[in-house]
Amino acid sequence: MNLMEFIDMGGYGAYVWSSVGLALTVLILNVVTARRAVKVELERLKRRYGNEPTQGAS
Amino acid sequence: MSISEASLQGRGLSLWRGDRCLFQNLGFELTNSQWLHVSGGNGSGKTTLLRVLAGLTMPESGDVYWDDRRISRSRFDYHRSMIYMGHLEGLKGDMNPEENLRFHYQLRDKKAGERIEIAIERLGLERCRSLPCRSLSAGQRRRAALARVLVSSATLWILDEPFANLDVKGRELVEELVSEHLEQGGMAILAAHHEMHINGGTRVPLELS
Amino acid sequence: MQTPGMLDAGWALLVRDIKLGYRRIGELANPLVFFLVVATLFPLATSPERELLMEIGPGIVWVAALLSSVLALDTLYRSDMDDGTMEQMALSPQPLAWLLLVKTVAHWLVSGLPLVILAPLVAQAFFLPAEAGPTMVASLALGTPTLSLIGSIGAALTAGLRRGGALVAMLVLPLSMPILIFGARATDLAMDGLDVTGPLNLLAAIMFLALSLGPIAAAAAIRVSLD
Amino acid sequence: MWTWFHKLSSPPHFYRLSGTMIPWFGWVAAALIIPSLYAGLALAPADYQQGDGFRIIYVHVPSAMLSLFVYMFMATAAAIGMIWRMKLAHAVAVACAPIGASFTFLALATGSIWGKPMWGTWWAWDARLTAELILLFLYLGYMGLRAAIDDTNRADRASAILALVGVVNVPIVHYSVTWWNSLHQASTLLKKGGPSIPPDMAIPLYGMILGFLCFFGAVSLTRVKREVLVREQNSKWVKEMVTSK
Repeated sequence: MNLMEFIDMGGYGAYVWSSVGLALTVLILNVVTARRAVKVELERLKRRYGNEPTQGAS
Repeated sequence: MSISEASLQGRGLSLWRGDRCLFQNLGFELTNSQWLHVSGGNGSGKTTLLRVLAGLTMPESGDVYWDDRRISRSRFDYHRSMIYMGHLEGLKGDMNPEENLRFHYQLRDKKAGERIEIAIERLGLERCRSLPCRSLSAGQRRRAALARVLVSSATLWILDEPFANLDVKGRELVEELVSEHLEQGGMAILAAHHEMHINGGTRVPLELS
Repeated sequence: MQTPGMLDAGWALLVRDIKLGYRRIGELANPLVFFLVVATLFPLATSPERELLMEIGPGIVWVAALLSSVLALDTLYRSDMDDGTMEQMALSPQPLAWLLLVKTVAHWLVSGLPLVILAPLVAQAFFLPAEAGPTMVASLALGTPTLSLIGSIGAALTAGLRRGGALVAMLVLPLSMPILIFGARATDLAMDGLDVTGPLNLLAAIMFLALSLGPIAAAAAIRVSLD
Repeated sequence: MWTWFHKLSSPPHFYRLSGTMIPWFGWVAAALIIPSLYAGLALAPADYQQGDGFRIIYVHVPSAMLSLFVYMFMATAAAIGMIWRMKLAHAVAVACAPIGASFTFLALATGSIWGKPMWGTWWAWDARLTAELILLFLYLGYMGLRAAIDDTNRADRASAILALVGVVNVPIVHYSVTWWNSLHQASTLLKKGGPSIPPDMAIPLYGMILGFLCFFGAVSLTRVKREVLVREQNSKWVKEMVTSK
């Protein structure tokens, strides 16, 4: 199969590829934000426990 | 009027608000003619504890037991035997104290009729009984809320800062009412940072830090 | 001590709420006025032509009814929450779901029912044919109680929040869309002289569903809001 | 079975378990999505009516299916959290919402892109698209309510009630929108994934759906980890784990 044909998608290239691109963007954003949320929370907890070394969890 | 045997227990109560611990693994037991004196500074969680004991707030862990049954499981039985007075008086501003009392007891007790008259007299509300609560002073509203407590034949009184906004006479009256209630075999839970002079019953102290 | 029956308690609450409602008649009239004003906006924003207004009339009446019912929700639980009466009701030996259902019914009687009565007037302004009138009133009579019941869940969820206004609309409007669809379409069908029993039955079915499940959800939500 | 359930519902155990599960779900998702997407875009034959334009199906249908599945999953978790007062279940429900909302958005966006060549317009009041839009509003309402309540415990319970009310409403919305739409249009223009779809078109589609499911597993577990940390921040094991690192 010809690469140009593959990209052109029988005239529907713009629609198909923008859909696929959007889908991949949403998926990647999901991964990135979820991982960042965990990281941010861990950092917040680290700061919190650092500030009150004796108190807190018991 | 005699009050039947009953007991209130808190077992392993803990509550956090965000990263602040209000109380942890708190336990107590209260039976007839005893009163729980919840003390502690501002923001120590007195109000929250009282709301937990009334069943309004859910503790993070632990449970409150009335006659060895969890209050969340036997809500109606508990509500019949308990009356709660919080910071909010629970009075409609557009109705007068008497209408407010009558409405409250239309939900709670059919036979409260004559006791409402007695309570209004006892708390000195005769002169303002037909004024809308909106136009009453804070102390008068407090008295109206106390009248509601007095009308109930509940075993357990939970009063949050009962002295708030009251004058010296009012405070003495509250102490008197609670003492009488305890002498008849009732129970009470009072949160206050004032000294209290309750003559009847046994004091069970509980200090929150 | 003798606990009153549910019916006695419910009646007392209904009487109290209606009485309080009429003592604050100005507040009460707001949603009704709002309904009329919104309905007036559409001809101004589109055109005064008879054909167009006839076409969009049923939809406008329903959109205006939906918006005014959402606007009225603010008064449903707010004052009881603020003065502590709700707290006392939650601690009374009566089922909270029942009390909230009664409150919602009282609320509908003072804010929804006038709207149903006023709707034919608005229908006239949109040149709706006379034969569609009864269907429109019937659909509103079946639909607006459901809107109040769904709204009561939203109001209960946001009752503890300081600024619940926009949020309550965001929660309630998507849930109300099926009512809007069936209500407005029923009137549409009646205008074309078609059979309307289908959508009216559906509206009734949804109303019974909301009657049975709504108060339970609202009671659970109020307990969370009081927490 | 019960002990297994009990063990799973213990937050520290769940936290550790999800740590090992996330990479598995993630790699399986990648191993399904990448080849299926390639097969769908390059190998599957073109549709006899829509030509190559139908290939949008490989991202549209999985996201539309997941958007509804995630909502059901979220409501189930919320119900478990309400009934058994299980914090972990609430954490799962909360973690689902943004993922579900993003899938719903994706389904709407790809549906609209698909509509342009097929219907000649970016948006049509097609029954499925409209229902999907209402679903997006439900997700946004859920997240809006959570954002408005500061206390996690209260937010959990309030949003769980909303999720359950929403789940009762979803079938009603679907039915009402379909009925409403049938009054205007003879039938939907697109017959998406009908039963007669040939296998070389269908297999990549099933691969994509499974891949999206695994992807949802990985991302939701990651988000659950964060929610568990928030809810267990006062417990010993979190403190030990955070400070020992």
